Amino acid sequence: MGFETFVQTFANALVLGSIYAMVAVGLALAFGVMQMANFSHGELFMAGAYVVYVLYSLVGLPFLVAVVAAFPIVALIGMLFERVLFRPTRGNVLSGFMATAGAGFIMQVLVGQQWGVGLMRSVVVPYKGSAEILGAAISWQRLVIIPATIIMVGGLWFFLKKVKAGKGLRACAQDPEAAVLQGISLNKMTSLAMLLSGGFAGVSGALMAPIIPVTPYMGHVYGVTAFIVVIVGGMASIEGAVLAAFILGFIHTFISTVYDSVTATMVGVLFMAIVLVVKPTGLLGNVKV
Amino acid sequence: MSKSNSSSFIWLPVVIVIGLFCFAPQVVSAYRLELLTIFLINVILAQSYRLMTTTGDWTLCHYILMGVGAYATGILAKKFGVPFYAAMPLAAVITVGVSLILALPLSRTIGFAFFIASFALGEFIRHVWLKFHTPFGGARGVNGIPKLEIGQQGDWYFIDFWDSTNFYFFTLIFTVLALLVLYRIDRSRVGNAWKSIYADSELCESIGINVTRYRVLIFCVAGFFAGIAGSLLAYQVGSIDPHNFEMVEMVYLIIWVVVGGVKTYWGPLIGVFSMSLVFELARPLQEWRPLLFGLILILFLVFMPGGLETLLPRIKSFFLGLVGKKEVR
Amino acid sequence: MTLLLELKNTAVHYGKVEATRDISIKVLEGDIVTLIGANGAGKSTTLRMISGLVRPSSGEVLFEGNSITHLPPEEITGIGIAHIPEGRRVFPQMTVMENLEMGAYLRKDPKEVARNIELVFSHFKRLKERVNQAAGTMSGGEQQMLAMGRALMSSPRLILMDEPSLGLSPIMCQEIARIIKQIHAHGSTIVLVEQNARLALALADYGYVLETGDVALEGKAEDLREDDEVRKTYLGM
Amino acid sequence: MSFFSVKGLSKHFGGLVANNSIDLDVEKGEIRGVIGPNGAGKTTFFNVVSGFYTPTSGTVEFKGKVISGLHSSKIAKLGAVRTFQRAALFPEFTVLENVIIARHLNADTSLLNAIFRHNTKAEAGNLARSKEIIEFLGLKDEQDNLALNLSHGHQRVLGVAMALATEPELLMLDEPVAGMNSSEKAVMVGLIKKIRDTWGITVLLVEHDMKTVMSLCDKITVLDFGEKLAEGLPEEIINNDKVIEAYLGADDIVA
Repeated sequence: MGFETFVQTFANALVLGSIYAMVAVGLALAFGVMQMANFSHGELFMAGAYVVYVLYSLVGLPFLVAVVAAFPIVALIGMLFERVLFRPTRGNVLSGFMATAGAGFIMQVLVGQQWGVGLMRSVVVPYKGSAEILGAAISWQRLVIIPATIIMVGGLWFFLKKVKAGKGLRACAQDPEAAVLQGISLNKMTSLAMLLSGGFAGVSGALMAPIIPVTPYMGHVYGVTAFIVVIVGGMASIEGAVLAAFILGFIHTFISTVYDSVTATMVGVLFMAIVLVVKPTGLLGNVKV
Repeated sequence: MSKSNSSSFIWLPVVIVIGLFCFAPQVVSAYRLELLTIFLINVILAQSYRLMTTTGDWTLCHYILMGVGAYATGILAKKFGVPFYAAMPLAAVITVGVSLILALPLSRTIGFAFFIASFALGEFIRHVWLKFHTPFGGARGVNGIPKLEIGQQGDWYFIDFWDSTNFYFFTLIFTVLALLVLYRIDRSRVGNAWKSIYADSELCESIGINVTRYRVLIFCVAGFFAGIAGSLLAYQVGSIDPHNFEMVEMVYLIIWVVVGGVKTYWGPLIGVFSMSLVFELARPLQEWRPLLFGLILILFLVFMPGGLETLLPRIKSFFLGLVGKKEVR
Repeated sequence: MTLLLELKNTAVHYGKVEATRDISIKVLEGDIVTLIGANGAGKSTTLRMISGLVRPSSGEVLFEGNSITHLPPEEITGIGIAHIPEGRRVFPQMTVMENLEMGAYLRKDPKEVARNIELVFSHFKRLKERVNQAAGTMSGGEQQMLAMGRALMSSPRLILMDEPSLGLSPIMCQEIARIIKQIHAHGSTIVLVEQNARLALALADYGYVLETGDVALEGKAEDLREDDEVRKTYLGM
Repeated sequence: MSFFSVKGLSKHFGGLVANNSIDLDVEKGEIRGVIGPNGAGKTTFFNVVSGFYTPTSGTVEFKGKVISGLHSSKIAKLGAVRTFQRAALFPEFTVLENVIIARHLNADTSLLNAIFRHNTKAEAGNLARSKEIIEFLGLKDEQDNLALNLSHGHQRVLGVAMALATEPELLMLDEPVAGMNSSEKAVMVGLIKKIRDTWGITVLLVEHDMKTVMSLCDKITVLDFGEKLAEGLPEEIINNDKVIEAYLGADDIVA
């Protein structure tokens, strides 16, 4: 691998790690607060991409507006998941998980029927051209993901550490019953967690829409990867998810570059299996689930 | 478990159902008969999955294990010319081997992590099929798997399984046998040990049941039957590729057992039967069909979490009423 | 004195298992009332029912004469009942300050909250020294103090304390007992659940002895202290 | 060499020392009680000796064999079995089925047997023995009831029945009378004595209830703050100043 290729790959790994982080923190957050495991997290990602497709490609709004709009729109879907699927099955992680699998089916069909199933809805790249860093060319469209992630994940960190509602979320994650005894409403917090979870998935899908083919099934790979990320990081740990996201981002990018993407996925899974054997609670997790 | 009365009550409908299945080729079209064969294979798959869930370990790679059996059969039969009576047991043994390898890391996890890890490891296997063209054929899979035959043309005992009726009966025999064995296991001491692990694994340890060993064992036993199902599938469809064993298929398997229920032996049978029926009836819906199934899954999880089998006691007392018997317990 | 809390023939079931059968309790404003009894007598269940964590299968809970039987726990906290759960249950990965802030979750006025924090620090000097320490890294006694301080942050009318002495050294028990008295002197009404009957009866004005889900005995704390049956069974003499 | 012997046993959780170099020897046929105030480390001690936790240091020996660090299923196989403080049972099986399941160690558990059931003679023996144990413990009337429908007292007795079904030489009881009313307590005390007297099974119990321990145990070990405070006959323990202080030390708390 030449130096340029290395820099290129390194930057791509940072970009992929950022996207993984953005997708996975939402999953970890929802799981941490009330053990809500969203099988169709990937479909929320897909929904975000379609928000961009509709608002930017079809309606013609600016790309940035479409990306920002993806947050509330997909967050709303997340809240709907919480209300309709997770709340009735509370106390049974697997039931909620399987119910969201059903919801994924529904979303895929609805999107497919509305905008077509087989077509690859490519979104025209809004930020054309590329930046030259250490001799390697990296497209702006990808590069922009890194600051976006810093803003989003940083914002989440600030919210959880400094804002009252965010602290309430952490309290629920650490001890839901004690949180309730302080007057924190569990229903509101689970709703909030799924709102954030959906919003983050939506924005990441929106940012990826110009880069990858937009189809009703595009979320699957990202949903699966997000799950591997949170297992490696430690199911409910947000810091763990960010760490694991970058580890897997680097594994996937470098192995894809040197070998191929199938091998990269296999090595990623193998890495997860090794982590489970060595530390079943994940890298930064302390709860056994 | 109450004895004599209810068990004789159970066996009568079972005999009737088997009788109906034997009679089926007389009345249905060849196309329908092939669907029925697939249905029988699905019955084995669903029932072995139900066994898996008795310890509470809902895997997400059961469909992949079926694929392992199918691939093993396909490769043995096509590339090595192994006859079915060797290829089928070998395929089952290979599936057990793979199950064992998967069970080792998986038995270190419980609950949700188990669920997801099983899925990821299943995907790993699927990627192995995709990646290695020898012997798995990559994305195109294994095609032209020879149909099985008994004897050769001209032998008096020659049976040609290109004939769909013959293969149907071949599958039927395996299905009945598999169901019988799974029923025996379910009612056995080992079966009860598995259910006990689900109820209270600490208590099991304290009375001398090695929980880890038994969790690995159940994975292997369930894998065995998934392997048999895969083997039958390979012979039935004649060609397999990684897309036959995608996540979607696993979700359908889950829908069967959720709709039917897993607490009793009969739940998955009810589930796979009713959902196969709905699947066929919903054919006109075309691409909207997954939406219907997603809805069914959600409705059952939210409104009837025990599945259709929770209606069983009511149906049972209705039939007992018909024959004039009082419920024992 | 006015009647602050009343339980009328309450029973709680966990599934089919009966946790409490028929419990009637009265708590007067300004009193310390204790519930004592062995493991599994239904003491914790009774507290959990008052704060809404479990629902009674029959009977009624009245707070200042109004039924709170069917209110959700967060609203019960809102009307002035604070529950310090068994095993303290502080938020382990949050700092002492954050834990206290959580105690004031429902309060809107930051000035009031700041004043309240000062009040808590005046009761618990040790907490002030550790404002930025993660609660999970503190000793059992300190966590108990934090749990008490957190409960005080909502300026409750009634404080429910579940086994505050659990797992604490005798010296720490004395410290906790002293603080309970101090909080009481500040005007709080307290329901105290204890296995340490001696400690509980020394602190309380009135006591209820629970046995397998029923009130076996009740009376003024000093009378219970002298009662032979109580002495034999719960004081180990 | 003692029948059951704990040597220098310590258990730490992170920085917390739950047990600190505890020594304990139990002779065959003895009923030994381990007591201590709340938080004295009894439960930790119990979980370590029964194989649910691995000790940080020290050993547990049973019949001359080191059992610490073994799986508790393995310890059960060697003849030392524990019960639980909670009502641990298989709720959706009947009482009889619960006890039969607990005869796992005395049964043919091969898969072939599961499928073909050729070994019915042994299972008949297990059934007979299970019924015997149930009758011995006075649960005969409940035999065909689902375990979840039993009263708390009966559920705890069922726990003991399941432990006995493994044919142990050492029975370890975790707070056997917790949550019981006085008549249930009396029944349990009688049963434990009867188990020892009839079958010669050694009993090690951890208990909170003083009255029960005093009337039941041959010898008592007192733990306090994770360490062994005292050991002796019940009458010695009840008059031991250190013990009184540990239990009642908070006497003039509210001075």
